[in-house]
Amino acid sequence: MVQSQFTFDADAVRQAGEPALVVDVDGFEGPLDLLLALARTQKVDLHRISILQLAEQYLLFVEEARRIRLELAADYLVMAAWLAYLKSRLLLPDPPKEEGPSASDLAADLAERLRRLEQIRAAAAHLATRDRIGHEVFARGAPEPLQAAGPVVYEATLYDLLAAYGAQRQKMALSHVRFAPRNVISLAEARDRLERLMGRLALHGEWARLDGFLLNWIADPKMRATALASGFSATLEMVREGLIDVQQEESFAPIWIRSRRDASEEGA
Amino acid sequence: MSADAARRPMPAPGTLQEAQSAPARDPGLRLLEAMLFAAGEPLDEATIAARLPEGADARALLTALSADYADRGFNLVRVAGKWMLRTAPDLGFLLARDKPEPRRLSRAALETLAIIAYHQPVTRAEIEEIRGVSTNKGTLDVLLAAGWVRLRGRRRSPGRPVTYGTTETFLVHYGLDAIQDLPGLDELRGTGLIDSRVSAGLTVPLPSDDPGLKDDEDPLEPEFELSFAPEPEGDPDGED
Amino acid sequence: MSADAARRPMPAPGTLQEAQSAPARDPGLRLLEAMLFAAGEPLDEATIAARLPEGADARALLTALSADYADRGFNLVRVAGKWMLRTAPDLGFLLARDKPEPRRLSRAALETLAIIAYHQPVTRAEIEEIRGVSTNKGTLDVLLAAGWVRLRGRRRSPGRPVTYGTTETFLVHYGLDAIQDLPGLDELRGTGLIDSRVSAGLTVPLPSDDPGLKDDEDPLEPEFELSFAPEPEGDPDGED
Repeated sequence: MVQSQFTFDADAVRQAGEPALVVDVDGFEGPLDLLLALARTQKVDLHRISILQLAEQYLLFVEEARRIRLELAADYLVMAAWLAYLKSRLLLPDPPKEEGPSASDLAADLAERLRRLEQIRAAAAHLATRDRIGHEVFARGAPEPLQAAGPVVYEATLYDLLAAYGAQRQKMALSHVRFAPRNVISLAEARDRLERLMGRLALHGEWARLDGFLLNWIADPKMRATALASGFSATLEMVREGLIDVQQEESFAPIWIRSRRDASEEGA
Repeated sequence: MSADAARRPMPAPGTLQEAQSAPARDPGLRLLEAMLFAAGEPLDEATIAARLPEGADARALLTALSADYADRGFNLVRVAGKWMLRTAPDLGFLLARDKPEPRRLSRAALETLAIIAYHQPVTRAEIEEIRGVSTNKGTLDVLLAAGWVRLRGRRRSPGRPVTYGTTETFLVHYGLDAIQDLPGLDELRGTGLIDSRVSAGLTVPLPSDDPGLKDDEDPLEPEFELSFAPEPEGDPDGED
Repeated sequence: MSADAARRPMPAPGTLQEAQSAPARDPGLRLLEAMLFAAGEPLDEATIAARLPEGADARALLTALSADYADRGFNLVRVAGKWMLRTAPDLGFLLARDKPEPRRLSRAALETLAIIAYHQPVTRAEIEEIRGVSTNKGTLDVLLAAGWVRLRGRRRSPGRPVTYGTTETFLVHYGLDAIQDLPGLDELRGTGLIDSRVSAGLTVPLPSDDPGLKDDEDPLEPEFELSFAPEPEGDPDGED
């Protein structure tokens, strides 16, 4: 409902037998609010209020508003229609076997709604009288956030501590560190080993896989690359010297080696 | 009893010094007043106790501090079940002189707030029924943005309307220790129109802001809770 | 003069109540303290005087209030010619200065703590020698404030530098039964914390936190022990 449709500020609506009721239309918040204001003119509590009288007052107000061509919002007119119906019901005896609530029930419901609104008005008025932060009472102007809990608690585990110590001591020790020699299989070492293995192989005169050899005497997996490289170089050297045959079926296929010396030579 | 005595109601035996100098202030009291002063916001007893030395009696210290500050320019008060320091109400008009005039709540917003406070959980339709007028969206937005009102859940009824309730901020702002500290609706007889007799058919709600959902309430969808507290649209005090 | 008298230096005639209740606090003092409490910034004397009732002696009230709050958890202090209520400096640990909890120890602090643990009693110069970098004062302050490190004494050497050692709190926090439970070099190697390749010239001392002073240690001056646990200055975790 748009309150600003009301384009005039005040009007006087004279009630039968009542002093002039000065109505500030802008001040009303809908038909129930208007009804409550009208009810106040009866100066009785809402249990004893005459709903019939109230309905008549309301209808008179709406009539007056129309007379001066006040554009009334739709819900005021809906309420007027409902009150006109209620008024007729209240004036006539209830028809027998009427469906729905009786006229007095309807009147009691309306009185009840007015009473609830009145209560909330009082509750709102009470809220308005309370001391409010920033109005009547003030909180600290420059609050400082508190620590989450008590004095600072630092998170650090023993592991953090030891890791920091180890890393730090190590860092400083590096200034006079001797690197352990890298473990590589030298060419000479590889050939030496290869020749010793070939001796056994020669007895059979058969092909054997080079990497098979190497794996047999290299336990540490980290050493395999250097063993393979040095071992292959040693193989090539031995081929050049006519000591062994080497064959590979295709790229990256296993390398096979065979001694060229036969058993008789060996025995000689 | 002197104010001085009131300030230190529980001198630990042996800590009292001779009267030639001011006795040292109880360390627990100092710590307590410092944390309440610094925080500026209400602190609950658990939070306070966690920052006090082991074995300190938070409740006793709070009681002592409350008495200590009773006659000062700011007092220790209980709001929303927590404790906070705030200026004395009688000085409000003197202090407010220097502060910018706070916005006044519109009548519609104040009534809506009162309805939510007393009848929570309450839907918008129920608010409108009580007020007898449709509620401008801006009205609820003002209350949501101020942090006084929150979306509680959804009523298990056709259309699953959102239910509204009040917040802790509401209690703090209005200086209420609990929502039940609001006077009963029947006690409020602003204009004398409300009958003092308790009406048989009418049950006046005892306000409750119990965060637990009621039987006829469902939880909000999570994404709805995230989009909580919308910005007020247009003139926040604009009205119906 | 008692603190009570200081708090009410100028009882206005006629405002004193009977002694059965606490004497009323001076209205000027009440307003002043409320004003300072609610102020968002330090207030200068002219501003304060303008907000006090006509004829009130702002300077006298400020002096009285300053004495009044001297032993409290927050004090009235003059900063840059203006007045403000501020949390007592020794209670600063209550306040969140920078980062939210819980904090991680900086790497520098961890290293320093470890060196103190293993090499105690150790001077700052010795820590720096081991770490190879100069130590930010804040680093040691953090460890002191955490209660893990204490000032042990003074080394009997030129400049008489302070020696540092660990505390019982340190042992408790790190779950150590005794400082000797810290792993030695072999164990550090075994767990990979020290690479066995680089540990050739490395020695790790057998730690000892024996509270008795060593032969080359002198006791601290008593007043130095009282000023223990300084506030962290600036960024306590800022480092090297």
